[in-house]
Amino acid sequence: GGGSKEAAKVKVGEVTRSLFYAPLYVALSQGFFADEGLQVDLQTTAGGDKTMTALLSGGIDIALVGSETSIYVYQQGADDPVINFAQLTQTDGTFLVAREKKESFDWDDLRGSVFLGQRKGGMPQMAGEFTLRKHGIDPHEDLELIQNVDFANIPAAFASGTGEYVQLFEPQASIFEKEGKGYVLASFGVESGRLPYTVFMAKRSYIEKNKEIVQRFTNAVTKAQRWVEDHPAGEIADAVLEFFQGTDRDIAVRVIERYKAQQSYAVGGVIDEEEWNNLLDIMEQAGEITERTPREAIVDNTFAEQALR
Amino acid sequence: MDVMLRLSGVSHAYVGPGGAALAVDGLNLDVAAGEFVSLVGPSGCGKTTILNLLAGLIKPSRGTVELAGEKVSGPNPRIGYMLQQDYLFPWRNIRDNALIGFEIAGTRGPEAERRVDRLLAEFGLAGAARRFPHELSGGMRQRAALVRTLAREPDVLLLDEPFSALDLLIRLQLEDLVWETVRARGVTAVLVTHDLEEAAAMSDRVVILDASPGRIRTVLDVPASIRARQPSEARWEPEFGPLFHRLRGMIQDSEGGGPGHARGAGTQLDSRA
Amino acid sequence: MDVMLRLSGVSHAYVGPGGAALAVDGLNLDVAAGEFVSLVGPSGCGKTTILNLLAGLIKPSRGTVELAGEKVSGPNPRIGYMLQQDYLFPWRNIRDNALIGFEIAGTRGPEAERRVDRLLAEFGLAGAARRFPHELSGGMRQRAALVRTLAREPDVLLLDEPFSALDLLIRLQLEDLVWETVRARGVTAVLVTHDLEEAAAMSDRVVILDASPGRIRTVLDVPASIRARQPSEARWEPEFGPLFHRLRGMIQDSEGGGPGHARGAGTQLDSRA
Amino acid sequence: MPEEREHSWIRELEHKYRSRAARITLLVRILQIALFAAFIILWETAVRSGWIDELLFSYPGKIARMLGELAASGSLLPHTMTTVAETTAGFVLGTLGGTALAALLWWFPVVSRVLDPYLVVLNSMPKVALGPIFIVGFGPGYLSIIMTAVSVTIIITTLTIYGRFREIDANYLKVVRLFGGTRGQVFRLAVLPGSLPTIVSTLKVNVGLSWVGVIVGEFLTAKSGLGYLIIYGFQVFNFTLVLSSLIVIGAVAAVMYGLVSLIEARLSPGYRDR
Amino acid sequence: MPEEREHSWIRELEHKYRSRAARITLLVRILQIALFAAFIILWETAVRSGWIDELLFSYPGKIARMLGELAASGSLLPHTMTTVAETTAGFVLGTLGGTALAALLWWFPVVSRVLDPYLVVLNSMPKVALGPIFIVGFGPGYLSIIMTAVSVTIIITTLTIYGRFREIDANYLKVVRLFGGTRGQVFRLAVLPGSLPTIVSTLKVNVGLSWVGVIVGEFLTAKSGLGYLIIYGFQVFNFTLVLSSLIVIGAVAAVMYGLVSLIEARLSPGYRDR
Ligand SMILES: Nc1ncnc2c1ncn2[C@@H]1O[C@H](COP(=O)(O)OP(=O)(O)OP(=O)(O)O)[C@@H](O)[C@H]1O
Ligand SMILES: Nc1ncnc2c1ncn2[C@@H]1O[C@H](COP(=O)(O)OP(=O)(O)OP(=O)(O)O)[C@@H](O)[C@H]1O
Ligand SMILES: [Mg+2]
Ligand SMILES: [Mg+2]
Repeated sequence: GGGSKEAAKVKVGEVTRSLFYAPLYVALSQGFFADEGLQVDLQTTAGGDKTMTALLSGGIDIALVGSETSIYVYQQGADDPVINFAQLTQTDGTFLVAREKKESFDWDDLRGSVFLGQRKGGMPQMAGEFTLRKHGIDPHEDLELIQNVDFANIPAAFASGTGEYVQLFEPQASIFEKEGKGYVLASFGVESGRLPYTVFMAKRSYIEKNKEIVQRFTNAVTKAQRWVEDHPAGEIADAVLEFFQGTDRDIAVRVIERYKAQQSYAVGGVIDEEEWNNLLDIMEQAGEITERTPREAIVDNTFAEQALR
Repeated sequence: MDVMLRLSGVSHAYVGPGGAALAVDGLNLDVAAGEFVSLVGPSGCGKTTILNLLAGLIKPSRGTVELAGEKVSGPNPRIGYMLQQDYLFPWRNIRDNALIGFEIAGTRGPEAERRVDRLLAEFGLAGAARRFPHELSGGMRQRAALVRTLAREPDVLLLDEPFSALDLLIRLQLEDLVWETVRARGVTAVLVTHDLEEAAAMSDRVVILDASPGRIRTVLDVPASIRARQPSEARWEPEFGPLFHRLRGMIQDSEGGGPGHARGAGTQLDSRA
Repeated sequence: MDVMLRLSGVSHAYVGPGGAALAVDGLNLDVAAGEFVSLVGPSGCGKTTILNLLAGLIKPSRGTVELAGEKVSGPNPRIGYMLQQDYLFPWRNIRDNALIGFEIAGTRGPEAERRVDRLLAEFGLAGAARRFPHELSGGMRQRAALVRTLAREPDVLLLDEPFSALDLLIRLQLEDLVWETVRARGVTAVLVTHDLEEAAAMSDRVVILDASPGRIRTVLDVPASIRARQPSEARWEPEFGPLFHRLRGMIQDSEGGGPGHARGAGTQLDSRA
Repeated sequence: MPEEREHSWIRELEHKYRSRAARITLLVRILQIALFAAFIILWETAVRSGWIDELLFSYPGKIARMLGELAASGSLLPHTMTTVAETTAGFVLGTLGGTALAALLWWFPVVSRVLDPYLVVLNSMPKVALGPIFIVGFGPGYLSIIMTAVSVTIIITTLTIYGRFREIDANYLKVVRLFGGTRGQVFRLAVLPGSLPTIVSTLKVNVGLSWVGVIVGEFLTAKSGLGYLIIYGFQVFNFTLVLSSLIVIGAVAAVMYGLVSLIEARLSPGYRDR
Repeated sequence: MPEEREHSWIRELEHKYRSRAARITLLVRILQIALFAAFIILWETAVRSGWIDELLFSYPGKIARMLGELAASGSLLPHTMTTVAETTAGFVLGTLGGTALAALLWWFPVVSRVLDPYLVVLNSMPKVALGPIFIVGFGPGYLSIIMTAVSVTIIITTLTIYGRFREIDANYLKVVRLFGGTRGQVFRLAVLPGSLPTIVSTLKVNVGLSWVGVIVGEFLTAKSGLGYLIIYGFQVFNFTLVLSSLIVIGAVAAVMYGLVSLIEARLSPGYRDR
């Protein structure tokens, strides 16, 4: 930590505003970026495509977005590839929610049911299908899988009676539970295992020119990850609630609790080989990639490793 | 003498957000069955208002309007009204335009169509029956509008400056046509016009209205020799010249104008042009 | 006699996707400086086209148009042209409308404004200078349009049916006004009209055109006694009646119409109404 | 003799006019093609020389290849047909619904005064944000998509056509009333046919708006269609797919616009020459 | 004597007319309020009796509370101001740009013929799908949002105003030409002022479209604004926030529409009474 005095400006784009990214908001609210001499300008660019576009076109310096996007970019042959340098979340963030309360749950219960899944091509959908297959269920044969609803509108579709089961992010899952409109049965995050889910990335050219800044940025993120690791959900919620106007504190605590419990928040930004391969497996199974991008090509762990020291 | 149209003590004021405007004031007028009456007077003196009252399109603020002894309370197919312009529907061909009266009454059928076709032929429009209004000359369109009005065989014909947009020659031809039709069918007619020559040549009586609000100034009876002739021929009658000059004299007097007053016109509003 | 306007062998055909339409055919006409000429003829015979040619708005397909010995090749402020309607800009008040000629020439200034104000007063429009066209009567608007045309002091005044939309009385007043203005300034004037009485009362010469394509049929000189008097007074001259009847006789002959031909009009197209 | 001379110069004039018109039309076509070509070439060059990012802008050759592949695999047609069907449904329903609403407003002037502020507010509501309402009301499927398109077009259609209804020359209404026509007959015989050209020209605007509405609707919920392809393209960051879909949309929208123009030209000739 | 009697009945007529007009206006206001109240009550009841899902539809009381809180916390005003500023910028630029483009087309008829098909295609492009292009071109920020709004309004503005330019009575142009006016003067003195009412009335349409454009733009990229609140509300599954924002949008859009109507009424009186 410490660092130089002049505050360097960093423009960061996040793919969405979510409690799933709690450490980022902790870093902001606890002044960790400021401590590192960084002035972070955070911008929501809704959707991986817009965030990546903003990054590629130089509108932002650092993007917080799913790793799969960087793979798509790499596979299309970028001259200046996007490099993953610090992971923020290390599991999928969705949950299996049922309309009816169940005493006991077995994945085989899903057979023959109507399942409202996430939209095709995105990481949640891939992780969902991966999990189903893992449990011996063919997502396109053994159940009726609805994949045509936009991310933001899935809760509305479920609440209005579509599907017996649904794959939901937080805080939707907790809110449904609280209202008695749905019951969380399982976590796709737990089921699909560790993978680089949401990662800070930048263009290689930016990293080469701004090693110092990237390092300080990673330091701050790592510090925030440790802070999250060390503090109870309630305190974390209090620290980030200023970024979540109009959100019920109870819900926030519950959500953070849940993500903490299943270790969705990574501690340290290093993306290891196993996580990387898991991601590639999932994408390969989903049919979205045909060749496996080597980790060295677009992952640079040096900053994260340095930060942990 | 059968009275076909009777206006008794008729006044009418238009009311709007800006207040009331008195358009017709205490008018008494009888038109006998089969008579041809012309209304002349300066612009805005209430001529169109009088026709609208006769047609039942508006209700008089005071007084009563009677048609053959019965009070007029709304539009009535017994009265045919020809507006200042033809107002043929541009999306209907001439024949369908002429048939609209029957369509509205729900009596369009072979008989109505035969009657309209006969009328169209009579008015020299047989060849134009399937053509659209925009393909016709102004004179043909006025004739088509006349056919539309006459098709339902009205007892009364109201004409609001029917020829004012037309060429001199076409005008003379149409005057004759209307005059003959009216005479032949024994229709009662009320003609509004700005053209004194036309008023003198076509009608049995010319009613001269004062400047607004509309009151009758004078009524002039047309000599029998002129009345007996077609309008275009009437103009060549020896009595026509003096009649015309008398009429113009009356108008110029009644309107406070006359030679030499040209510069005073600035205060006289003309709502039309 | 100085020739102000000269049309020599002028023909004009309008060309469009539908083919060419011959509007004026081999026209020869001289108008002397200070002369007042009227053009009459059936609708569509090319009267407006002739004015447009004189004004330089369109180029003749053949022949030449000369203004005071010089070939006309485009609009020229020496020629004032008053269109059939007033076409005052509705978003400008009367004074600004009248000043537009100076604005276009870039010479609007205190002097121009003084001149326009004087003219407006002369035409009885002093009180209306700040009002907008829609607040004025038709007669006032025509006068305002006249002021706009006269403000740039043209040597030639072209008038296209300037009074046809007006009331009889206002019409008589404006005729006098224009006549006086033209005489007083020694302006050369060409008037297009459908009203034979107007043509006879206002001008030194009446040019009668054939049905289209426009060719001169006859030219009628107006007797000095009528020429010497204001239009509204001219109509009371003893010679006026016969002149008017002669004129109408010529028109009715030339157009193949006349009494009794009414039913034949179906074949005659009227492009105006 | 003079007749013949006269005819010869008029023919010459006509000939000159026609050849000039033909020359201009040719020039216009050439410029249109040149513009298109210049755009394509500039695009291709800009990408090849690295002025703009290939990832974000793709390039014409790649897009053409992508379209070829999609067409060959037989998946382009169904996607296109889905969207075209939805758009057509949306714009027919939007236009009919808007006309019906306008008729209601015309019939009951008080209703029109009462609803006026509500229509204004509805018109400026971003329909995209109403997604959940559509999904709840019409389920996650075609109906929601079509209704999104309808929602985009119906209010503006209502306002335009109602405006036209009120502008019909009162004298046409008088003609019907003089023959004893009822208010319904006035509407059917004078107001509605008199507004047909306006209705057809709102069709033209609605073609464009319906496309926007359907694509937005497909963003909300779709299994197929060009909007679905776009969203999918975004998901997998394949902008070539996105741009290919946009090009198909442009082409099909132009065709639909052409069809509406044809309908317009087919209108009873009396309408056009007013 | 008759004068006085006459005056008395005319006054009575006027009085009757005025009181009738006042009664109708009152009725309209009452109906408007009743409609609003009925809607609110129906909504509240529907949620309370469980006909519709509170999670998705929230209810008026909750929304009012949310708005109160937002206002009290001082965050409502900045969000609203951001969006209003963007919308205003977007619709002023869209209208000016559209007018300028229309002027270009009027000035060069050949250009207008050349561009015609391109404008049609551009008009039916779903601007939502062009998001990335805006981000690339204008960066992720206000400029992108404003440009999205401009893109939604500019083409339709161009088409409408160009249409109006061509409809100006040729005789007004003649007046200017007769005084030796150049093409520029014809445009400045006759065509442009003659189209002002149309330009102002496209302003009215553009207010609505700009709102849609800005909200879509804020969906793409934003730090604040009502569109940002909506997308954020979706994100955190807080539909009360979404609906509150929509209500603010409706209210502000209605105010802006009212302002434009005022401008329209302020136009030189000569324009209106044509
Ligand atoms: N619908 C209306 N509302 C208010 N005032 C009207 C209406 N119609 C006519 N008026 C007024 O009533 C008076 C008489 O109008 P009317 O149209 O009957 O005159 P007119 O003699 O037919 O005139 P013109 O010769 O110009 O046709 C005028 O002052 C006019 O302004
Ligand atoms: N711009 C034009 N394009 C094509 N043809 C035209 C054009 N202007 C006039 N014409 C045709 O040229 C002929 C003469 O027209 P012009 O307007 O000069 O007649 P006019 O005598 O002024 O008629 P009116 O008395 O109706 O004003 C008509 O047949 C008309 O249809
Ligand atoms: Mg009248
Ligand atoms: Mg003419």
